Amino acid sequence: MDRAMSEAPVVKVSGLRKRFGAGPLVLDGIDLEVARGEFVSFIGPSGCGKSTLLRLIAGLTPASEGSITVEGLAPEQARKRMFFVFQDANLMPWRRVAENVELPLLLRGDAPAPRRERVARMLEIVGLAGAEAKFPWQLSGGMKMRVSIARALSVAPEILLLDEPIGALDEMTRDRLNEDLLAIRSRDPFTGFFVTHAVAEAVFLSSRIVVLGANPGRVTAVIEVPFAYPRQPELRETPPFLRLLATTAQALRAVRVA
Amino acid sequence: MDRAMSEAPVVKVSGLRKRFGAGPLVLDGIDLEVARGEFVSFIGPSGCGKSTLLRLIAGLTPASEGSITVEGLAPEQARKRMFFVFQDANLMPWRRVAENVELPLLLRGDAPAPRRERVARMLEIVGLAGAEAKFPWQLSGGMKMRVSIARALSVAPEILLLDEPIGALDEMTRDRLNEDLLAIRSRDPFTGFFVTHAVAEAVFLSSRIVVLGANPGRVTAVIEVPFAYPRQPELRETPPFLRLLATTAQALRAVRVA
Amino acid sequence: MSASSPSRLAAFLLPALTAVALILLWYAFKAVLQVPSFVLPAPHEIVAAAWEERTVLWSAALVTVRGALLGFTAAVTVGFLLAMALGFSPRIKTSFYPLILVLQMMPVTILAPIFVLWLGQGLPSIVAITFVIGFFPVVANTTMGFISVDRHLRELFVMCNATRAQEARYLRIPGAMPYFLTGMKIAGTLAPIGAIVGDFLAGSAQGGVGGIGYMTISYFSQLKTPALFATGLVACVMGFLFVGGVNWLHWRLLHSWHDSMVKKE
Amino acid sequence: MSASSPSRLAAFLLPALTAVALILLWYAFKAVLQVPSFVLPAPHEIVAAAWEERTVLWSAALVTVRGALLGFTAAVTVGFLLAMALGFSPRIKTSFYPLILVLQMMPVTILAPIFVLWLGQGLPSIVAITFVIGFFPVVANTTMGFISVDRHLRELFVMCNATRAQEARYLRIPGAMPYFLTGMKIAGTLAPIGAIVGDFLAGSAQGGVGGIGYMTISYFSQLKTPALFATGLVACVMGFLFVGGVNWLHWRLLHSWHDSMVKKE
Amino acid sequence: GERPADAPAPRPAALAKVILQTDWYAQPEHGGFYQAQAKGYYREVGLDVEIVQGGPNAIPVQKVALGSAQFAVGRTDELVIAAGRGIPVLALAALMQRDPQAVMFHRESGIRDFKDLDGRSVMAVPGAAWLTLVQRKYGISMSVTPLDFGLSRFLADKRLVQQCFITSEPYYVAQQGVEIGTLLLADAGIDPYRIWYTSRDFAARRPEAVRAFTAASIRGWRDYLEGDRTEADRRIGELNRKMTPEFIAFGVEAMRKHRLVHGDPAKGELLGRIDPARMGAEIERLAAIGVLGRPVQLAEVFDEKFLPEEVRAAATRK
Ligand SMILES: Nc1ncnc2c1ncn2[C@@H]1O[C@H](COP(=O)(O)OP(=O)(O)OP(=O)(O)O)[C@@H](O)[C@H]1O
Ligand SMILES: Nc1ncnc2c1ncn2[C@@H]1O[C@H](COP(=O)(O)OP(=O)(O)OP(=O)(O)O)[C@@H](O)[C@H]1O
Ligand SMILES: [Mg+2]
Ligand SMILES: [Mg+2]
Repeated sequence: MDRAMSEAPVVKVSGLRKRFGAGPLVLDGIDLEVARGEFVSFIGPSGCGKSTLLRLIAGLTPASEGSITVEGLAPEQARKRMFFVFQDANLMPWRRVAENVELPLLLRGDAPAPRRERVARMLEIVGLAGAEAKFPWQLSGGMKMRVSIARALSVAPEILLLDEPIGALDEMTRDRLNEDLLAIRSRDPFTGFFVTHAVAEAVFLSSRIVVLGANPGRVTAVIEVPFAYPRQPELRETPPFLRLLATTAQALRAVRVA
Repeated sequence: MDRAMSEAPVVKVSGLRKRFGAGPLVLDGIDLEVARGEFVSFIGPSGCGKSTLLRLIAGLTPASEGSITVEGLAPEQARKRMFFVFQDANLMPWRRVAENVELPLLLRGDAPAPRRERVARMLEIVGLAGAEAKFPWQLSGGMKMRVSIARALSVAPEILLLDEPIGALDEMTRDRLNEDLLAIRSRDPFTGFFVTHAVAEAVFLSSRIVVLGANPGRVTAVIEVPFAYPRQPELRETPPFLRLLATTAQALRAVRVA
Repeated sequence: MSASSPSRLAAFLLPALTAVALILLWYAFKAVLQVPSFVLPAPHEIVAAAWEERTVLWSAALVTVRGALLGFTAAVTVGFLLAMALGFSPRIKTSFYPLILVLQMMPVTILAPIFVLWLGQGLPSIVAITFVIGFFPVVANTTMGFISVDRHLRELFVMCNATRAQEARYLRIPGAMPYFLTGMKIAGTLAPIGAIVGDFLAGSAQGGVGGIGYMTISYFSQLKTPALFATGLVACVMGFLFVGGVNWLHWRLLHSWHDSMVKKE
Repeated sequence: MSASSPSRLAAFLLPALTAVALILLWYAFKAVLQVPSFVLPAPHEIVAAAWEERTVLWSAALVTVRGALLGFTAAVTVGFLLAMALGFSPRIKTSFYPLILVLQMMPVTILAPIFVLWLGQGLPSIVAITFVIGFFPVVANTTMGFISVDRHLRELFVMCNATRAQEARYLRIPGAMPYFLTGMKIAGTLAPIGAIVGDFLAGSAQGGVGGIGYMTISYFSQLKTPALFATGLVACVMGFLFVGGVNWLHWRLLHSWHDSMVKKE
Repeated sequence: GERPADAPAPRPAALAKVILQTDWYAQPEHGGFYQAQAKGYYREVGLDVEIVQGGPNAIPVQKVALGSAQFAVGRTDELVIAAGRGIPVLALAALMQRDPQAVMFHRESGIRDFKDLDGRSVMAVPGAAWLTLVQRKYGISMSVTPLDFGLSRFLADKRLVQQCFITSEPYYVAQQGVEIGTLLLADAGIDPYRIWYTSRDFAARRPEAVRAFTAASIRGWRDYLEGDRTEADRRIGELNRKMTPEFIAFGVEAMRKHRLVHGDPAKGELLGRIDPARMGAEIERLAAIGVLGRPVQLAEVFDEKFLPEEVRAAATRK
């Protein structure tokens, strides 16, 4: 994040409010500037508007008030640079695992050979080598989510929006995936937006944690995570990490009480 | 679990093997006896067969080999005593939140007045009072899961099968739900089967933790959790708890390495 | 995302504009190809004929609407029940689907005499013919809806120890609605045609008032082509009423939850 | 859970048994109600007549099958493309759906002379009539399939910057398949009927051999009731070929993923 | 010597209810029956006759055979073919000595005779016996287009030949100012009678009713062509809207002009009469073209005894 400060922010959200139809305010007055290469986590109670915020940044739903720019453009225009890991795996039921992962590459016109190669690599990363030919209904919940993650990683987007990708994963898979994510970032430094309920993941992965309060969703705390990338798994055991974890958990608890 | 040991086991699984169609073995040689009032957690890597095991116990899919009895009956015959919280929330898209929760009560023939009352109470417990009239597509991921939990709790089953109900929930909601679950259990002591990736939850809630290995799924460790019910949130900070947590995490890590 | 559904105003304006464009094309077509009015009358001639024959057409329409409505109701009801039976048990489906197909594929011209002999000339036969023409789309669609039910939801019902009747009522029927309504829409467009064909094949025209089918033959044999097209106009109006009714039902039943209806945000 | 789908053997045996039961019922019915053969012939009489008239019926069937096949292909193709246009843009749907309904609801008897005038007597007109009779079920179903596309998957395609054509090819078309195939099945049962009606309205017979529609009237006017029913038999056989083809396609396209097909476990 | 319709008629205690099924919607070609009904001739002989209109799918033969109608209107060739299919029907009397069936064609088509139909497209009822008979007799071949009951294709296609009733279609075509020619099928020697008939069963059970119906119908026909048609025409007009007074007048005039009903007295033709020899010849003709399922004897399809005395007497006088 240090080197990025000089540049214009990649994502700039200001005065954002969102309501669905004539419903109540879901998000109220969100301001946010995210620099290139940052990894921002959103945590907050269920239903506070985290997914909605991600969908707003991706231009999947229009803002009711305020503005969002992505690389200076309206979100709809900047979609080429973004990809989304949806909260539900969102696989196409009629495509096999490999075909599902291949889809975004196919749609953007990659040639078959590199496409196949990339799909294989991504499935390797998420631990699904061997499941290429299965249909989504033959997968376990966690496997589906991993397919979805492989699909997102395969396009190597500049901006990656991840909506609770790891809730359904066991600790081991999660840790490996986290490490892979960090490894990919150190080569291909994408800007990340990450929704999670696992505070430890948030601290371990993020450069900044945004805590959202509910009803309506508002930013109640922003926690800078000062650890340098690349981060090693051992970081999790260090006192500064644990302290920050406690602070974050505290901030999250404070939300609910308010 | 102490008082229950004298009785015949509520659920008895022996020599269980499962494959789908002509596919590879998913579960191989599972033996398990669960006494009335126990709360058994299953942990293991993604895709190891946890959901399949739950579905076998519920009689939703037939065993390939071996036997399962529930209260001495075949699972299909014992369904009146069981309820399932599915890994995906599994809500009916055309029924509003309250109507979704109401469904099992309606199907078993409860009268409207107590039905409505019970639905309201359950929605209160999962923190969804006020969302009664929403349709599933208007809910966040965590809210959907909470509706599904409310639906299961509403029937007060003797045996409750929970397939990763809390992965999509924030810590606060999760803690409150866990406490409510324990409170309900102390009044209505159901036998619980619980799939989770959160080791801390497993230790906090269970009387026993079954660790499953993958390819094919096999029991690799069984960890007894000796803490007496009712458990208080403070338990989580005590050294014995943390030690058991470490042991469990260890057992889980061992699986993957094997 | 993408084009939102048109506003209420546009919902009237757009088809009206298309209709105007089409009518202009119609005149152009007639003029350029010199199509005589006894083959294809001009729109104004049709409207004039409709006005001139209004009393006759009105009473004929009443006769036909009755047949169409009864036949449609029968087709939808029987089709739905049949589909329910077929969708419920694969065994029933395997046993009876072929027979239903036979009934559907047997040309009505062959069945008509049997109906006439059993049910006599007139309304009952017309209703039977309308039924035969309209019921299969309902059966095919609804059956597909019933067997396409989400298997996770089925498991939920299994866990609830739902009876078959409960599964039908609370799961399969609501789940099959999008399919059923589509079948009903097709049946709705077929019902007036069915009643007209029925009128043609089994009408009695007793008391001098036949249905639209009778008027069609009558005008056709008199070379009153504009009036003939006016009967077509009446048929279309009737069809629109049916389809409009089904659309309203579609909206009522699906707007709050189904992807075909819910405004995407 | 619940009844699994019947085995291959049962898939032949069950309908055969039902058919046998039905045929016995047929004889019983004839015997008890004393229905004479010139109204409802016995099955064996129909078969005998079919055999006796086999050369005529065969050449008539060839004529009709050609019309039915072409009309069916046209109905499915045009219906599909039309539905794609309608499903894609709500504006197009609002503008043109009513017109499509008009085409569907205008009785063919009125349209037939226009077709004959344009296309001449014979195959082209028969195909046009078959098309008109069969295309709406395809349009209605496929449109419903297109607009019922899962909105989460649509969002995925939006994120992929998919072009409209890509969205059509990779999302909407495969997603609409269950609906499309149902529409196609309905069109398949209607195609032989359409060709028969077309034959009736626009066919011609050189040397006394027309299509099945022609033979139907011919046998009817000659009171050859068993032969008349034999034409119905031929129509049914044709219909079964069409529906069988569509069922095969259904299996090919959906068996690996759709809830209507996937064996539940 | 007809009694006026309003004159008090002796009323039998109970009228026997019978149904007459016609072969098409009400038209002057059924005028005599409506006349008999309107003038009370049926009531006078103890019958309460309900006339049921036909249409494209009226299946009168089947209805009579099954007893859902007692009498029906048709042609002798249809009746013989029905008998050949084992349907027990019995011709009673002829309402037309000459069949009004004809073919019409555009003047400019150059058709003068049946021979000229060779290679033409003819719109007719598929399977109609006359098609085969004409082709046999003149050694020609025609392609057949199913009759659609309309006229627009005929008008649009100058080469099309269409089967018609000489009493009906030419009227509308003439209205369009189109010059046409017609050929009566009777002139090709295809001369079925237009008749009314009943089932052999009914004839056996209720011979007196059959005789009464026949006599009253003949009386109605005579009166329709010679007497005051107003009431019958009013009924026809009510039942079938296209029957304007002008159109009916055209039809009646055509029946008179072509002597359809009374025939040619010089040939011994007479209203009501069916000449057994002529009908026998027709049976042979039909047998020759192979449309009879089994051999048919004249006696099973026609019984002279139901004709009124005076008709039979007149016939023998010749
Ligand atoms: N219906 C099915 N048909 C075929 N294979 C299946 C089916 N359901 C599950 N499987 C396979 O069985 C294995 C176990 O699946 P299961 O859903 O039980 O895993 P799990 O332990 O619940 O995983 P997760 O933690 O990811 O939910 C997986 O490899 C999966 O691919
Ligand atoms: N399409 C929609 N229409 C109406 N309301 C919606 C819609 N989507 C979300 N909401 C509402 O907006 C609020 C925020 O939803 P959102 O999905 O953003 O929550 P979240 O923070 O992602 O929660 P979770 O952690 O449970 O996924 C919720 O109250 C939800 O009911
Ligand atoms: Mg969310
Ligand atoms: Mg699982």
